[in-house]
Amino acid sequence: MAEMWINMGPQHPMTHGLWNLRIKVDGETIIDAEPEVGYLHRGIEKLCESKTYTQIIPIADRLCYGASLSWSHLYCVTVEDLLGLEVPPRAEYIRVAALEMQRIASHLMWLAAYAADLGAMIGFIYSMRDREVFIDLLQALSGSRITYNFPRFGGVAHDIPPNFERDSLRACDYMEKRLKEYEDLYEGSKVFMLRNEGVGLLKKEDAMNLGVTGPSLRASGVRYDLRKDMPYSVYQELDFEPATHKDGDCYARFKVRMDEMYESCKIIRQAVTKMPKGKWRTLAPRNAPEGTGLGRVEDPRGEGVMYVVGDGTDRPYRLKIRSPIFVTVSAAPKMLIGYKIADVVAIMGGLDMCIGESDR
Amino acid sequence: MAFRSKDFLKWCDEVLEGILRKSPVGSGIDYVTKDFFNWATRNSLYYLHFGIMCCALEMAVASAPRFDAQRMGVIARSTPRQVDILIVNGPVSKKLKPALRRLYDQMPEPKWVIAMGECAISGGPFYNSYSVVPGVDQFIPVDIYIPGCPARPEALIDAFIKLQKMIKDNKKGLLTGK
Amino acid sequence: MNLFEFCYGIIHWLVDLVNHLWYWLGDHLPRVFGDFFNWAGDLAVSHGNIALFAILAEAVIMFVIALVNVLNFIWIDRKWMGRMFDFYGPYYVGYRIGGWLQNLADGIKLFVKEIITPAKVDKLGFLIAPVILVSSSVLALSTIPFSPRFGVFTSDLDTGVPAGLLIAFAFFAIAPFSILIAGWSSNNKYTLIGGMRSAAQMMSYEIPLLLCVASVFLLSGSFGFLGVVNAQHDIWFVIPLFLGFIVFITCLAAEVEIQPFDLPEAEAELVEGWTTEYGGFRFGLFMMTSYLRGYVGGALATALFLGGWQGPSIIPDEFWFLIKAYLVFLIIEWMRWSNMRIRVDQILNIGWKRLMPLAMLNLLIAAAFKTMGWF
Amino acid sequence: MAERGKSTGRPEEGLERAPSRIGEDPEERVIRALLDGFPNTVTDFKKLRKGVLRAKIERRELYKACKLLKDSLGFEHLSMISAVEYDSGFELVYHIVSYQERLLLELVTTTPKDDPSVDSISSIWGGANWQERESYDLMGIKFNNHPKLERILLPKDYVYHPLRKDFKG
Repeated sequence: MAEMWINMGPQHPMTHGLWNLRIKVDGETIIDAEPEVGYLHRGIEKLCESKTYTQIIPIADRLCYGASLSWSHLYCVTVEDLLGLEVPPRAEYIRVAALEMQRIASHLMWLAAYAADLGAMIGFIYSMRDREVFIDLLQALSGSRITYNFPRFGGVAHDIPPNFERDSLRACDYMEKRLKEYEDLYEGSKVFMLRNEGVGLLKKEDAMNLGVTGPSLRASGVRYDLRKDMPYSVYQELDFEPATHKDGDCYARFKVRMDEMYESCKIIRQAVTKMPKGKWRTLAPRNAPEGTGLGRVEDPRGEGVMYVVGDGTDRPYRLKIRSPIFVTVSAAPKMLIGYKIADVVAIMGGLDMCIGESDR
Repeated sequence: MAFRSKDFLKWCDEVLEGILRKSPVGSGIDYVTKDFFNWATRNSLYYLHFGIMCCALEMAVASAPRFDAQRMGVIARSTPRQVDILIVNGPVSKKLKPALRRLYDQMPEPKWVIAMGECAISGGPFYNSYSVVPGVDQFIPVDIYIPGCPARPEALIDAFIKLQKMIKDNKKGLLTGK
Repeated sequence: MNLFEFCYGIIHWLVDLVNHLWYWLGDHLPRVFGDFFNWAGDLAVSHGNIALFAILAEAVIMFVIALVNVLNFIWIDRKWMGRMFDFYGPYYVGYRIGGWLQNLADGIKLFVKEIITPAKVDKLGFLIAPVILVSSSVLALSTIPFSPRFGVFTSDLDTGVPAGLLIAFAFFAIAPFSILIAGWSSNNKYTLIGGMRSAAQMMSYEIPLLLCVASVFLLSGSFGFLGVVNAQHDIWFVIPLFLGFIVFITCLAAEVEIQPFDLPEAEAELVEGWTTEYGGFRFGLFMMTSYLRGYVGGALATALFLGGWQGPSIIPDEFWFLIKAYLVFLIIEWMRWSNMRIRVDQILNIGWKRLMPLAMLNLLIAAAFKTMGWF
Repeated sequence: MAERGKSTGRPEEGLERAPSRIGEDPEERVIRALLDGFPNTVTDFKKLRKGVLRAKIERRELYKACKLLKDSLGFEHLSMISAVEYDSGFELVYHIVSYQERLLLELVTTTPKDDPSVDSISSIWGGANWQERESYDLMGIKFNNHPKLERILLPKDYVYHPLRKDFKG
């Protein structure tokens, strides 16, 4: 076969969202690649300039459908930085518990898509089934399944529902049991290891230089987790260890995410048991002062940053969103070139694409 | 006289079409087969594996064990040539619009469109954005609207049932179209 | 009485009925016409003609049974999948019989869909590929007997199709060509890659498959179904040739393109593989044929290794054969739903570097058994 | 743009890793190195909170400063490039992170309205490539020496830069 360009997307089962990967192949080997995003561009940054600060929380939810709580939380952190607002400790603990639940749900979503990409329908089914456990918990907490609209400036919207602590602990126990089963299912499978080990290598220097963050960075051997290294909520009071792996291939990215789910279970357990009594919300002023605010959190997909410029009114002058996936995708050609077409699904699936946040 | 196989096929088409579509034979066949074909069509709805935004997640959940849309014969296929339903589950940006229209055109008749969620119905929270088409029905005919932001999986299954009812109500013969 | 005699009797009776009409006409018409009708009647009643029609009738019966089998197969497959995936499987369509009608509904729906021939395809190839695939698979199926008395036979002697297994494998091996034609003529990059993969994969798995079959031929000393199955009267070949059975099942999975080896229609990377541009009933034919080939594969494995229709005579032989074929199919499906997909270079590695030596070893074992005179 | 050729030239020779003095805070080391390297162009040094610094720099020295940050001060990661439009001109905010020292530096540079262009730093940090394209796409800021400065989020034939304040709907 001669060399040819193949468009994978925007409608393609590999993409999990709206983007286009143009690859140039020689037979089955990839010799050039070029991701193309923007099919889901909604102009959120412009939209936010015409909305009040409070109205933006639901929109921030819709940035990423896989981990929406993490984005509305990031927005609230950013505006709290602008307002100079203190958050009561109970609210912080509720947030941390909810965030880690969201992280597990998001990683399970990733696992489902990853398994389906590699051809194991059973992995898709199991992950989707267990994801419902955490979705139920978050639904009890906030009232909706995907877009929660839960954090507020200076706290959270509601207190926790009754029996939340018991249910969370149960869910963690269940999840840890299931995670062991997943490890048997995937790592016990020779085919899975054949498809993942040594595929999509990303060296440490390249990962840092190309701006890859989150689990993909930690899988390349850089131990950098904002929860640990620049703690933003009550993470410094909790005991956990960010998962790292030194290989930098698809298996390392898989392993890091699996380990992160264990760590998240640990964090949820500590957060719900240590949760102090008290207020869960403080009142925030309507108008923000002039100045800038910056929020950085560890999203399930990487480092999410928001930068807000206030001008003294009740609407932001400018809101800039840094999406981890947007930058990570630009590093994709580095990982893709030299591998086979079938490796595209393993490599791009291992990055955990979420186009909602990437296109904004 | 050159009468090639192509001409023969064309002639066959014309004569058979004439006989079947206009004479009582066609309506007779339709009368017998209408119910059967309609039953088959409404009980085997394949939808396109095509995710846009939040509702795509709920679409995936609807085919997972808890909600299990497969028991009704609803299956996802990846290519538009083999599907009956296009589920538009998110805002359609101006960059996407030609691609989506093309996907719709590639689907074989009979086909239906489900607008899932506020974004597909009217643009939702992004209705006044510079890059979002306010509602997918601006360029594609929509049969079922599911409100919700995002619509829950139960709502999607309800939409499938409503679509089945709709297909049953608009019973049409294969040949005469009546 | 076997199926041939049954069909022969029915055809004979029908021909007799018609002939009575002919002769009656010949008696009552003027002389020239009467001679003609008498001549026609004499011609029709000859043994060869009736046998020919009897074989055709047999083929039709086998085909209908195969279609019903395919419906059963898809239903069992989906229920089995549902059991593993926490699903019900098909449930509502015909819920009194466990959702059995779902596949019928799927088929009929595909039949009434619009048939699209995309503008830029190669018309001849695009149209002829499904025909080749379906007809070769059905021909492969038609050689397989369910029991010594139920199958396509050419005479009332219990020999079956001479060298039936060879013919079955010959027809079974035609499929890659039609897939390649379908992939190339669709004028789509995904289908092209799918077709290429399919050709490479099927060619390379054909050889270990046939080597395993050769070992069975060696032990049984026959090329026909009846000879092979009768040779397993004392011991099923799966016991001496266990290695060959494993290799055979693996190659079969690759031949019928199911999951660890379903690269040609790899859903995640090549949208739907070589069927991407096919819609409507043509796609339905492909779908049906893939299950049909699964059934043929199960039946071949049954006949070659699992003793065919032999079993305790509580239930008829034909059902023993079907049960075994279904079981083999379910095992392959189990592999399908719990495994991941292998990459294309790895699949060729496995085929040439692992399965090929194992198949040769298996052939050696069979030869050793034969020279020691145990079979 | 007289300074353009100068500022985007070869990597600065002779820049060594700024030696840390005993007992010196990494934050102070960064401040000292930047102020020493660019005494006239770096202004408004502020420490916002622990681990977060903010500095202003003139745009002609941006490339050199980034080179210094990457090569000698160990800022491995470019987190975000944000463009903000004010009445006086555009402001570009670079958030640069040091994994080693757990530092975040907000490097602010401004461009006038009539000539919104700065030097591209995508040859220093590969991650800047798409972010600069995004800033070009949405805000219309030109990045000199960028390998492929095209629209990325919006269609290729789009004519506006939607995040500018004079763009309405």
